[in-house]
Amino acid sequence: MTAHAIELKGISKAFGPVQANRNISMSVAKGTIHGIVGENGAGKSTLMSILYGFYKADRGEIWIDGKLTPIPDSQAAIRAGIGMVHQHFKLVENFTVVENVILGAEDGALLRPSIAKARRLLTELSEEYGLKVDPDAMIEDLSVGHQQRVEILKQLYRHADILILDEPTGVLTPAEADQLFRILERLKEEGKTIILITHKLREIMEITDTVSVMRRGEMTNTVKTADTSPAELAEMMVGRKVLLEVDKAPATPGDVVLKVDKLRVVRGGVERLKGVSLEIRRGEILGIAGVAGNGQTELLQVLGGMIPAQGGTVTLHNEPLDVTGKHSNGQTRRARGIGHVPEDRQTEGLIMAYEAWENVAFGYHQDPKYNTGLLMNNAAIKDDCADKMARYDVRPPNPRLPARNFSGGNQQKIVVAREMDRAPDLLLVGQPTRGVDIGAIEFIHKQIIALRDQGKAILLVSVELDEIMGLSDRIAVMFDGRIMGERLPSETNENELGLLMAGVTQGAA
Amino acid sequence: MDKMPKWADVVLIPLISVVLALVVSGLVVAIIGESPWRAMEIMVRGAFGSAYGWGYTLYYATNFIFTGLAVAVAFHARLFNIGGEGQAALGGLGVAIILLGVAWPHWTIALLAAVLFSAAFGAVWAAVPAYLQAKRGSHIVITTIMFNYIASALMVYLLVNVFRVEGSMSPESATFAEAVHLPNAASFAGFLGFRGSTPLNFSFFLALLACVFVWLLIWRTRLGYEIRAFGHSDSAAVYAGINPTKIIMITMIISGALAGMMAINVVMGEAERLVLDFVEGAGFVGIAVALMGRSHPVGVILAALLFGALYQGGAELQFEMPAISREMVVVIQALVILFTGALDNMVRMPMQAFFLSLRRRREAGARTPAE
Amino acid sequence: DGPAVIFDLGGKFDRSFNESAFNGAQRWAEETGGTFREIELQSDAQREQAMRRLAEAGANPIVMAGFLQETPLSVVAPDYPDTTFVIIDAVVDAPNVRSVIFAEHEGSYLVGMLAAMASETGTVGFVGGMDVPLISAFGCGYAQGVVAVNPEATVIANMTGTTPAAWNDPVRGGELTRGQIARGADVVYAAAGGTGLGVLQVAADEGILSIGVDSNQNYLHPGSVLTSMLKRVDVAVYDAFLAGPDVETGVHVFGLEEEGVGYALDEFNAELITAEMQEAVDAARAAIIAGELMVHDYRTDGTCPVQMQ
Amino acid sequence: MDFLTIVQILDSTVRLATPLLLACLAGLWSERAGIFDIGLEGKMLAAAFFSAAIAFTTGSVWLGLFAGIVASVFLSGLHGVASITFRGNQLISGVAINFLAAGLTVVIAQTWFQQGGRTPQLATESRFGNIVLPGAETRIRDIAQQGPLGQVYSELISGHSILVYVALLMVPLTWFLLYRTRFGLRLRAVGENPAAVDTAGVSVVGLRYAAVVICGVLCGLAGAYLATALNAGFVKDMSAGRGFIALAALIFAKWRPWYALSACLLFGLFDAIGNRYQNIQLGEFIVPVQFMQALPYILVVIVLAGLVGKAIPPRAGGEPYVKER
Ligand SMILES: Nc1ncnc2c1ncn2[C@@H]1O[C@H](COP(=O)(O)OP(=O)(O)OP(=O)(O)O)[C@@H](O)[C@H]1O
Ligand SMILES: Nc1ncnc2c1ncn2[C@@H]1O[C@H](COP(=O)(O)OP(=O)(O)OP(=O)(O)O)[C@@H](O)[C@H]1O
Ligand SMILES: [Mg+2]
Ligand SMILES: [Mg+2]
Repeated sequence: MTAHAIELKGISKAFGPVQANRNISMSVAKGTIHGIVGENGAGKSTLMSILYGFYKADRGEIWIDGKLTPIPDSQAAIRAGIGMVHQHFKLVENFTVVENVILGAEDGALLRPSIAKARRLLTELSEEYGLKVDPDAMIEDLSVGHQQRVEILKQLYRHADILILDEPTGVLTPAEADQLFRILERLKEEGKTIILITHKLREIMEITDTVSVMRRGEMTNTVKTADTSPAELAEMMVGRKVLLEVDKAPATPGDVVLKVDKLRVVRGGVERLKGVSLEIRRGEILGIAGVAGNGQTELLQVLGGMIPAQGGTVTLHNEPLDVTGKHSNGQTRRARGIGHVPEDRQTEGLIMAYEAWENVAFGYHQDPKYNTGLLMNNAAIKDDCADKMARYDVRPPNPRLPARNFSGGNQQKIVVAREMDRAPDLLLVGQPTRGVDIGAIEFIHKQIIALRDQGKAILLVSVELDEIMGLSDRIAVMFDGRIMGERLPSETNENELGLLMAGVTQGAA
Repeated sequence: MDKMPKWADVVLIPLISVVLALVVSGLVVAIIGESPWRAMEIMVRGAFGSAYGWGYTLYYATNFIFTGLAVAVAFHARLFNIGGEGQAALGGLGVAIILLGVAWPHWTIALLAAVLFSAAFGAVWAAVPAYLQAKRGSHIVITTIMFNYIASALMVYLLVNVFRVEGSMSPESATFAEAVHLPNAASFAGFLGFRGSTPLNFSFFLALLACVFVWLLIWRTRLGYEIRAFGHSDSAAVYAGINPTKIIMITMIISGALAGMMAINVVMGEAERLVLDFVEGAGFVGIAVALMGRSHPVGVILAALLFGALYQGGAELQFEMPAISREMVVVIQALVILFTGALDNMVRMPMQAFFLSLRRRREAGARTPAE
Repeated sequence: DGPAVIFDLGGKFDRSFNESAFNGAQRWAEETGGTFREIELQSDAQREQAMRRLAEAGANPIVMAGFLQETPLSVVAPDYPDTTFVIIDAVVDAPNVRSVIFAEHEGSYLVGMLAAMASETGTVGFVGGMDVPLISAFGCGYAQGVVAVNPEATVIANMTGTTPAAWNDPVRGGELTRGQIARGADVVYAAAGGTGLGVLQVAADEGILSIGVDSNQNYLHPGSVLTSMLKRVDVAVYDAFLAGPDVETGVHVFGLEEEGVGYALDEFNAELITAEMQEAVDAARAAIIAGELMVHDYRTDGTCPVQMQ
Repeated sequence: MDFLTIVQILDSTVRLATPLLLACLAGLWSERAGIFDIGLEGKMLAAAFFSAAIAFTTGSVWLGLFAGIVASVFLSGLHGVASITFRGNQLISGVAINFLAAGLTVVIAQTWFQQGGRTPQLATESRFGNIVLPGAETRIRDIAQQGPLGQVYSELISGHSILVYVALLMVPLTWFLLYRTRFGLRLRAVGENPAAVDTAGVSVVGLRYAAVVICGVLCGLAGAYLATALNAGFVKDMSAGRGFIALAALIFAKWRPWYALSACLLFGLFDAIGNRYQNIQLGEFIVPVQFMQALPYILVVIVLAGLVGKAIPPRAGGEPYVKER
């Protein structure tokens, strides 16, 4: 048996009162792909960050290639040949790609030679692995998929032998994810060792050799991927049986609720929506598929009142909705019965510093039931919050806990509870399960379908094709600010959608 | 789960920080060859040892409550209002205009008018930088600093050319009519030993009222909710339908109004006339007060009291120990600001570790018998 | 028991009247062996506080310098009828107050004459501190003296600032001086506290003449400081301290006659002041004392008969 | 307005812009690394005092300069300890440093020299003299006799203290270090996203301390210039708000070195004009002196409102780098 590329022995780590990792031991054989799964907050990222020297473990040893290797900081990890692509990218947004790649790995005090060398190597690497990016593009101008390429290139540039990827596919399209996996397989063939954290069991099954399950800071199981199944993994993670397929009755669409006609949006001088028209009926879920950055975000934002449109009309129940003028904002939308689960819960949907109960009123704070006269009725809001937390299974069910102390999945449940519990006539949902563990995904999907079954209209935007296919009653594909076409989920497949998402129309295909 | 009990965070840490600041100040006092013990005793006795001392301490504290609240309110919207100095100066202008311009029959009505005018003038002086921030993206820190300088020039011009009494050299306005003099502590709390000469006046209650107002505003009203939400995340605020321009404008107007009302204490309550440069850095001290008070009205009151005591105790120190100049008092203030405001983590980190280990031990202790 | 002095916001070492007051008190202490109490104000609100504290502690007389003390004193004085207060630079009408004011315009007139006589270009400068009527009085007296000697002369006047910081901005003082030199000034009179040090420095660097103020500043740059306009606050304090609690109250004007103001002549500027200049100035001095020559005081009506630029 | 006056105003602009420029570059280094610094004022003041005090006692202006830099770096270090090591509030630390410097300089000055918080006047030998370029006239009255070219050469180009030329040199130097070296790349990165630097295996703390020290050195130069070149000695509060104006210039310059130069020259120009022209008569109306003196500040506001628009500070600026909460 070959030496283990990585061996962790008795790693423990506490953040203040939170025991994030408890006495964890794990080993990964050289040249394999090892998966780690677990609920939100189970401690996966923490463990990997310790391996990468970002956090310092309170206790425990790290052995690399059979040698005890203390890793007090990332410098040591890099020297030991470890590279990590973090869940939240660690890129300097207003630097170019080359600058980000050489940062910390420059040759010599002057930049010019390093940059020249990096540019050359980047071209080589991108040809070798098909990781194409413009070396002189600013990170902030790149799509998330490209940003991730930069992160991976960064690690390759540093000759990492051990590559850690923390939820790399959360932001990728299926095609991009596929491409990533091809690259990972190539790297594996080259003898590199890879650790992959993901919430998507399909990915685990597809690519890993072994997989570990974490629960509440502990490593509960490690198995050969070949010997297990998604259902079994899910049960090990959550501690109960989980429904992996979406279970829903056929839709019975009613009257038109939302009618969008030739909607145009210009942001930062770029036309993001180039005349979008669509309709949603009662009791129907319209799924918008598309690669991130093709106007879905703007569509949701305009309908949710966050940004103004430059042209076009929108009607709700045949009454016009102001989308261009002064009165187009989140408050007036809510007054018209539009709920909105935003794409980014942390920067839009929640105030991370607010306690759960305060977040439950967020956007609805003008609601008379939350107010008595001039003042807000905090007691009423707290009651309402406790009630919602119980019904939406938010854990821990503590209204006084600040939002930032909930795991991603539970944060999302708070947003979902707030927006859906009022049973809005129209619900806008963006990326409802991004980065959320499977237990929470199951729950959120159920809620969305239940709302549809109450006869409400739902506009679902997601980059997860599985999710779109599973939930939608109708699917519209967006590309470059336009709707490329509509399909029924029963009459299409991922391939066809994938082509549409790439802007390829029937005729050309 | 918190790392330590709330009382430790709110009371213990500031207390230890203040003590540290005083220890370092004591060192400085010792270095210039005076006894730190005696200095300390004089300061404490001077600030709190008599009704006379309390009168001045609370008088200064009143100023700092107003300016501290002004900074605190703006902080909640993540706006850094360094313009308290200028806003308060303008507030004084408002007070002087309304008290000199109208023959008020009684101080109560005059006070209402003065509140209105000082608040309005301060608000206007804050509204311009706010507007520029909201609409033009001009950095509010810089514009408010500039507005301090502009206010100062404006006040000099007005005092020298408009308000100055015929034949008088002092750049100050005429004394206000007897009828509008605010009652001072001797008249409403004479039984506590306050004498007619105490500067502590009715505005103190106004300051406390302002604290209640700010508390209600920030933590109990929809506006306050929106202000805090905007302060934490402007992108989320937009999602919720909160208008950033509106919040910036309203917050700064309230902030400026509070700073402006400081003038009531000094101009109407104490000097009874408009004098040059009456703000005397209270706008800047307000920043420290707000930060130390964690932008909470109760914290602001406590921090204002501390700075009031430093001002008054420092004055006594200088009266009694000629070797200690007023700059020494500035040094002490600086150290208090440094230790309580900027170096507070120096105390907090070990305290957190301490409380955490206490808790671990308690939890371990609780577990053992069960096993 | 014993006299006391209150220094105004500039602080007792402002090289201006506070320092002068301190010197007077110091001289009294050295000569009589007595001790005195002193307070340096930190803020406006402390004015009354300081007076009351000293009065209650039994200090008598209590001397204070600065026109800003006027209003507080008029409030405090009646409360302590047994204490004598001395205020310098302002008039307070109360039976137990001695008001000492200086005829700065007269002293400035004399140095203005010297400036005009020393000037080769016919252009002289004036740099004031904070723009208040008192400083305008300095400037106006100076301008009158200049014009008396040379009716064609130009007087360039600048104030350093509008806030108390103007007393302490030597850089700006220096810049103003440079500007005045460029416009032809070859004598510059600084009535600007600490700011004046910058004026004197630049004048020395540029090889022109300067005039100091308040105390004798001739020694600062020998050969460059033409003279200093003396304002004997120290004498006023010394006199009051010497007279003790029984110091005469009422208004006392310290003019040329009382030697309350004047110009400085010592070894540092002996070469700059010719006998002829001295003669002319002394004649004017005599005329003013005799009442034959009236120097207009800006403070009386806020105007100046001489146009300055 | 004659030509010499214009040249003189420009000359005065350069002189007045120099301390602004040094302080502005100091702020640039610090803020580019993510440490906001409103304590520039205090550091300048401390440097001004110590440079004057040591120059006076030793008679050597170079020792004075060194002492000023040491004092300023010490306060920088304090700011660093508060905001980097102890992750304190950077604004309040700056405020405290301003107060501390304002108080301590006077207290120490009083203890050492007993001149009421001033240093004694510095003799010419213990000041930075003006460097006279070959063939240039020195005295204003001689310069006035020269032709336009000569006036520009003698008045504007020649005759400044060495620190003026050093300050001007600092601009390209700063630019080069920031944009052309490894150190600069890392330093800018740490002000934008410290986590990126940290995960790249570079010490965030080390970089930030380096930036803060550079800031201290530049503030030291600025303070020394005030006390030993522009003036001849220290008087209390002699920095007179220049630290704040430098911050305004920094924002105006959008945290870039060459823009900083233009911004500081512009503010220096406002200042020079405000010094020179007072009580301007416009027809019947006399513009009051207070207006002229407030003019630089009014212009700053107008410039910020009209010309710059949104100035985006370094993204991690003002926030301590916290990994574990
Ligand atoms: N920097 C930190 N400071 C304090 N606590 C932290 C920090 N990072 C994580 N935690 C806590 O440690 C625990 C484990 O977090 P971690 O990020 O490792 O979970 P995870 O398994 O990666 O979750 P997810 O699936 O959401 O990515 C959580 O309870 C979290 O609150
Ligand atoms: N610095 C931190 N302090 C406290 N808790 C933290 C910190 N960083 C992360 N957490 C918590 O750790 C858990 C997991 O965090 P992580 O950053 O891995 O994912 P997330 O941001 O919660 O969700 P997502 O996977 O959707 O991005 C959450 O409970 C989060 O709130
Ligand atoms: Mg994670
Ligand atoms: Mg996550």
